[in-house]
Amino acid sequence: MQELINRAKEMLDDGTVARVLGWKAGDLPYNPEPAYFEDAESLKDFVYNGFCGANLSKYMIEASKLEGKTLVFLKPCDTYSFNQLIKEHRVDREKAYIIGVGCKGKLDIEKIRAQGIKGIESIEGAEITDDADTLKVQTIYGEKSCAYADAMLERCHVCKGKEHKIYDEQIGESKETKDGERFDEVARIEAMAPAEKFAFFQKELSKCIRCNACRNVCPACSCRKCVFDSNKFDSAQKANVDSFEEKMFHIIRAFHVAGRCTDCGECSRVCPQGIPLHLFNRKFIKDIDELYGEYQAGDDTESKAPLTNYTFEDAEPSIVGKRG
Amino acid sequence: MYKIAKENLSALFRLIADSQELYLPVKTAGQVNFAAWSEEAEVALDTLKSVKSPKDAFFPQSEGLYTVRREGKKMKVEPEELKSQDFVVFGMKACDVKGLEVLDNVFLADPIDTFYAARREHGTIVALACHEPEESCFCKVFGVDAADPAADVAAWMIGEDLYWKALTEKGEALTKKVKELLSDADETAVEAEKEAIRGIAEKLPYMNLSLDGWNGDALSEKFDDKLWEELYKPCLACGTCTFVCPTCQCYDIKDYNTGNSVSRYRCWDSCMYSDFTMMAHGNNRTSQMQRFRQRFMHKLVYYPANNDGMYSCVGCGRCVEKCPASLNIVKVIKAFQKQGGER
Amino acid sequence: MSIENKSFRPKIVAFCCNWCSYAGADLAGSSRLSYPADVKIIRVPCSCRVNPMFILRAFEKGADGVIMCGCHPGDCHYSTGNFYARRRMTLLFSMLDYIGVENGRTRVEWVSAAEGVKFSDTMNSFVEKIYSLGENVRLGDLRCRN
Amino acid sequence: MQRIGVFVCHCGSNIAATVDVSKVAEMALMEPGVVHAEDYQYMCSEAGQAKIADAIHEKKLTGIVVCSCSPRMHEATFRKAAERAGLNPYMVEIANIREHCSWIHKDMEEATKKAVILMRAAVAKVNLNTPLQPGESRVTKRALIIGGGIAGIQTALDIADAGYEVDIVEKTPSIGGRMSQLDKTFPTLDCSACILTPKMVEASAHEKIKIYTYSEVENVSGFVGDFTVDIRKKARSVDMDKCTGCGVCQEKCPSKKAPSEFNRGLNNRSAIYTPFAQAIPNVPVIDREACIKFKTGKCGICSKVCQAGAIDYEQKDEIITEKYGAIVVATGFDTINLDKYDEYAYSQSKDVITSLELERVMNAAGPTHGHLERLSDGKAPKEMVFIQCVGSRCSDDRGKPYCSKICCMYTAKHAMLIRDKYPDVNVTVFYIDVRTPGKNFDEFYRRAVEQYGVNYIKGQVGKVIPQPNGKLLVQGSDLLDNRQILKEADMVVLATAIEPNPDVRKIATMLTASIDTNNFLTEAHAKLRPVESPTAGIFLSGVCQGPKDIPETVAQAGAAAVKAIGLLAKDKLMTNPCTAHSDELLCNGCSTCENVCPYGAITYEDKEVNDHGIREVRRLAVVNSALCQGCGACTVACPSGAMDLQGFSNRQIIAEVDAICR
Repeated sequence: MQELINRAKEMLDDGTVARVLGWKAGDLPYNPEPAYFEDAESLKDFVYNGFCGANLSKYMIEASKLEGKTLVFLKPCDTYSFNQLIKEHRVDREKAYIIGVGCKGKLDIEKIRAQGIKGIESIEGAEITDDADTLKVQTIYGEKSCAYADAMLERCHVCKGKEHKIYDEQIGESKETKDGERFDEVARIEAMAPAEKFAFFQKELSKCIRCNACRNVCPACSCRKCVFDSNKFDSAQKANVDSFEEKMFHIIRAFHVAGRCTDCGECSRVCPQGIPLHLFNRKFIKDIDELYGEYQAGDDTESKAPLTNYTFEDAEPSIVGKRG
Repeated sequence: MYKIAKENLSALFRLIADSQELYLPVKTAGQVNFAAWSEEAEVALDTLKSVKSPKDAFFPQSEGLYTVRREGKKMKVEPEELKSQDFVVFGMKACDVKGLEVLDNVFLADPIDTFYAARREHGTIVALACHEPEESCFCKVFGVDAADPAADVAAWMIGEDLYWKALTEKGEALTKKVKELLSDADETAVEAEKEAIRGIAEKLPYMNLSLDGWNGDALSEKFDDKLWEELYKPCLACGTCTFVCPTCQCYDIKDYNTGNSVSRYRCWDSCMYSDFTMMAHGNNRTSQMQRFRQRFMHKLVYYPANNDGMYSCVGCGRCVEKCPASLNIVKVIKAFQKQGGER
Repeated sequence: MSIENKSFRPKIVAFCCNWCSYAGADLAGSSRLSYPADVKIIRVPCSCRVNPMFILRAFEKGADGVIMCGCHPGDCHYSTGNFYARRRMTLLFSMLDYIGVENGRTRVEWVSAAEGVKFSDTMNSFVEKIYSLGENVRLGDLRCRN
Repeated sequence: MQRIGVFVCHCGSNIAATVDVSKVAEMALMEPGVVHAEDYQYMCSEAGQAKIADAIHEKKLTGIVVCSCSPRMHEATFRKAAERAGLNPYMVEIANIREHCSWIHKDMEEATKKAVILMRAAVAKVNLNTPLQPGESRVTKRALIIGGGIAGIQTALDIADAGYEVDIVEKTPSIGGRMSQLDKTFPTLDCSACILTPKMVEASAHEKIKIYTYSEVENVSGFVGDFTVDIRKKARSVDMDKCTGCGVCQEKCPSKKAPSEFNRGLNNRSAIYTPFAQAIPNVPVIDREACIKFKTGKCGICSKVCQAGAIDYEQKDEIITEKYGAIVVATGFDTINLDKYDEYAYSQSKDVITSLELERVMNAAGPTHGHLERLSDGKAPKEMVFIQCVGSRCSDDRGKPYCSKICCMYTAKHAMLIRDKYPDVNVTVFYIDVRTPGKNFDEFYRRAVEQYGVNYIKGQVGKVIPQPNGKLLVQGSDLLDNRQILKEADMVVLATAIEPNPDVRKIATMLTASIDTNNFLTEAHAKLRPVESPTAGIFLSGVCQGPKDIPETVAQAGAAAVKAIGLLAKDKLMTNPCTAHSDELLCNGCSTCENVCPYGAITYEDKEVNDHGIREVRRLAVVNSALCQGCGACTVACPSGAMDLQGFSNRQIIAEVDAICR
């Protein structure tokens, strides 16, 4: 972490960048927040640890409008989002100096809480430099421990890889955290009977409170004004009014980001109700891979997106009923 | 003071639900929220904080107001009926109950919100003391005692029993209805539990937060502070904080066209949203900084200014736990404090 | 078919592109090839104009089935419109299937201006399918039922 | 709020027999916005139209719904009627209660119910209609032809004869194209140069035609009627105005080792050269790659011998920017590369040649001065084998999936000419099928077989093996006799597949004209608009659109010319107002819409917007309504809903959906 701070100081000092976009230590052991640092002094609050899950790519939309370059720290998975934003002309590559930071898997405080750990005072083992497999948690109810892997965000268990897809320089090593296949859960649902599928999603989506956190955090949902906020479709954009609107919202949201979603997992990370929203996006990704050839959004800044592309021989929609 | 063995709680719930609706913390797909009790419901009384506050038992996230139906070229207006059946909300926490006090000041003041008033009138609250408060809690800052909730009935979960104490007439009435399941108890265990809870609260990092400088008179000083420009930056402009909050009371009124009729309904709004208080001329607050500032100024300055110094935050800590960008009211208060210290 | 289903009359929305399928429907009409009155056609310039939101909206408002018809792939009046529509609908239908909506409620059929017979056959078989599936309860908005 | 009039047509008994029309009119009055409803025997009749006009005046109608036959039938009629009565024609919507209702339903109650719903949907839509105005754009009365082969020349002549200015841009130093390389033409066997040269001369002499040879299109912007094109005139190193075309420079040029493009590399040319004797313009160019002066700085002989002083070593490329109303692509073809067909020994033996090379061999101006001889040793061949479909109709990725169309006929021509001139030479043709549709084509082929004794064998050649004795062993099969054939030949001629000129991809991108997987330009409609590109103002002439022979090319060239003339004859273009429009405040500038637009109608501009007080420069999609055809692909691709289609807006379609589902 010190290396990141030193490098950031250097670049602020020599004027290469006007500001640094990173994470600022929180007031609890697990709540650092995305933050801008404009001078060396402020960097004393800079932090980079296991709880810095927030994908900073989307903040670069606003940072691109500011004077001068912004130094931004991106984890390997964040770089896909950044590439996608370049492709959609939403960020300015020239305005960014990207330091690809290593990642050993990001932590989910909810998963720690789910193990009955509460009254947290401090957490050891979340530092990026730590090689510990276990988190040591001091609580007012005594010391608890928790396996690092058990506290990781879902997305880290199906990590896309350690490679930064775009960067100006790299600092820090990444760790292999993948221990699952990202389409397994989708396949499991696909295999259910219709009534069972319906019950599953009904149960999950009935929790939705339309807070729009999933949408607002999503780097692909970069619309200046969301269709659900515009009066053209007169949707109940903030009311969980009935059994269908939520579904419509989440289906359309997934559809709008289909072929653009990099599967960064932010939607599921931020959902206050713990809805596994990535299951919608991954369904589209899985379909696209199977029907139109493997495609990873954000792999590059040039390739044609699946939904703005076609071949004469594309599958007919009737394939949906036939695939079984 | 009464008590009931935990193993008999389902019998208690069944008995209450026999005569009226019963809302209590229920776990659905891994998350605990207040919901109507049913035999199948997975009741989760041990959960400290439901994701959403239980305020929507009294002020639902969306509720119909009236329906306009077309009959030929004529219109017929059908107002939504006010709540007329009694119901019980079981398991609210001290902070949530205090939250209703905040809402009361708004909705029960003139002009009275009849929908809210009817629910308040017909609702009986059984509040549960917080057995193990957590690091995100700061109710004490707002004068809330997690150990001793002020509701119609106060309850404590101690060991294998739930202790029950009616505090109001409504509470007495409910007690009467379920008397057959309750047995007499003395207060010793409860007093010990209260002490334990207060002891824990002392150790929690946020409990002794200072609100110095935050009051109804701090308007221009706080409003014009440059600090907001920095604080709002990570804000995603989602409505999570608002929608989990027990005291946020803003709502929007919208129409839904069913084809044969138009239903007018209201739904919670969030000052974090860009269309909040949108008017014909546009919007008062055009930047996220202004919207972000609004939320905290409302809770800590505007509301106290209009309500004899009472804040419209109860320190439940839901926003602390749920904000996707890890922002919250505590960080805001601390940031101003820190700045004040450095000045 | 249950007794209830006998009184069930489905609402079916058909999106037809102006150049092929709408003309195909016209030909079915001028050839007096009947299909159930439950089908109501909305004219769009091209199948690529059909936004998935329109389809979900139809279901929300009480439709029991939605069918989209366009020119045969390769014959699009705008040369490529139906290729995009095909991908969009495939993904949308797959998603609906994934969340447990019976996939028979949605269909895409390519019908040329010369295929009046195909148009009427398609509508007959689609309506039959919707009758067998019964009322759409999984997607509708309850408020629209009164 | 609109004031809508609903007019229900009986269509005699066509509608009224199954639909209770008065009930439909009665129900219409219940709909929001409807202030007038009536039914009438024939709405499309003059009396019916008068009723509409009267109601517009009397009831101050702002919108009209006609419940009648298909809009494909009478939408235009009713729109005109409304317009005459002073209403914007796009305020009219049709509810199709005949083809989609009365004609297909028998039960009156059911049909009436449906007619009411269709009427409601149309009313719901009209409630959201807005008056639309067709746009206007000016037309530059000049056409650009890209490619100076027979297709380009013919199109240019036809357009110029109609009185419009035409510029031809040709990449090589002379116009003439592939046809100038041909010796004789089927099925009449007249000399190619004899029929082409007069056309070349006519084009160069035409006062309306300007020819840019040794030039390429560099950039295209604008749209139908108003294209702006940058043309790169490559440095010729010879002053076109001074050169007299005497040819001395070419004779004296000491560098004579550059392969002659015109003769397909079968012989060499000088560094300063005109491609062929009849070249137009008859002004040489210096091939700077081959020129000693350019390579070493020494020499300069051409400059010394040029009495006109036309040699200019300092000449630079020049960019000419010109405006055009129409662009015709006539970029032609080339033969495919044979690297993947090594079994025919093309690269191993000089005596295995392509048919186009044989054209040069047979031509008096060619490398052998028209004598049929082996290129390896100059000996006269006795056995010649022709192999058909080399790279055509190919199922793998070595060749092309399509039929090159011209090979059967030119091979018959070659066989016939050889047998005629050299009766002692045996000619064998291996073929898959002989395809001779065309006027006098099959007669021609049969003459080759029956009159000239050409030996046609149905079967493919597996291998051509060069022998130590200089001969070529051809291994083939005879499918009709079901036997293997081993034949020694002196020369083998490959009917090599043709493909669009490789440069066409670049040009298509500049023009935003779509192109298929084989690099042929796509026509706007395969059957009904075969000489137009889907991109308005772009026309297709010759093989760039698909394989064709000379008469077809000339016919298509004429057709393309007529289409271009039809455009140039207009002073202004009226554009369809049902086009896409982007809401500036909602647009993200993400380029998704651009990627699905088949017409290249969407571009991006950095524009300053005032978004509720926030002023900033944003990248925004801009739809060129002159190019947009109104398909709506962009509207669905747009995630924010910024892109909408006039006449078929999101809200209008949703209103129809709602009306049907309620």
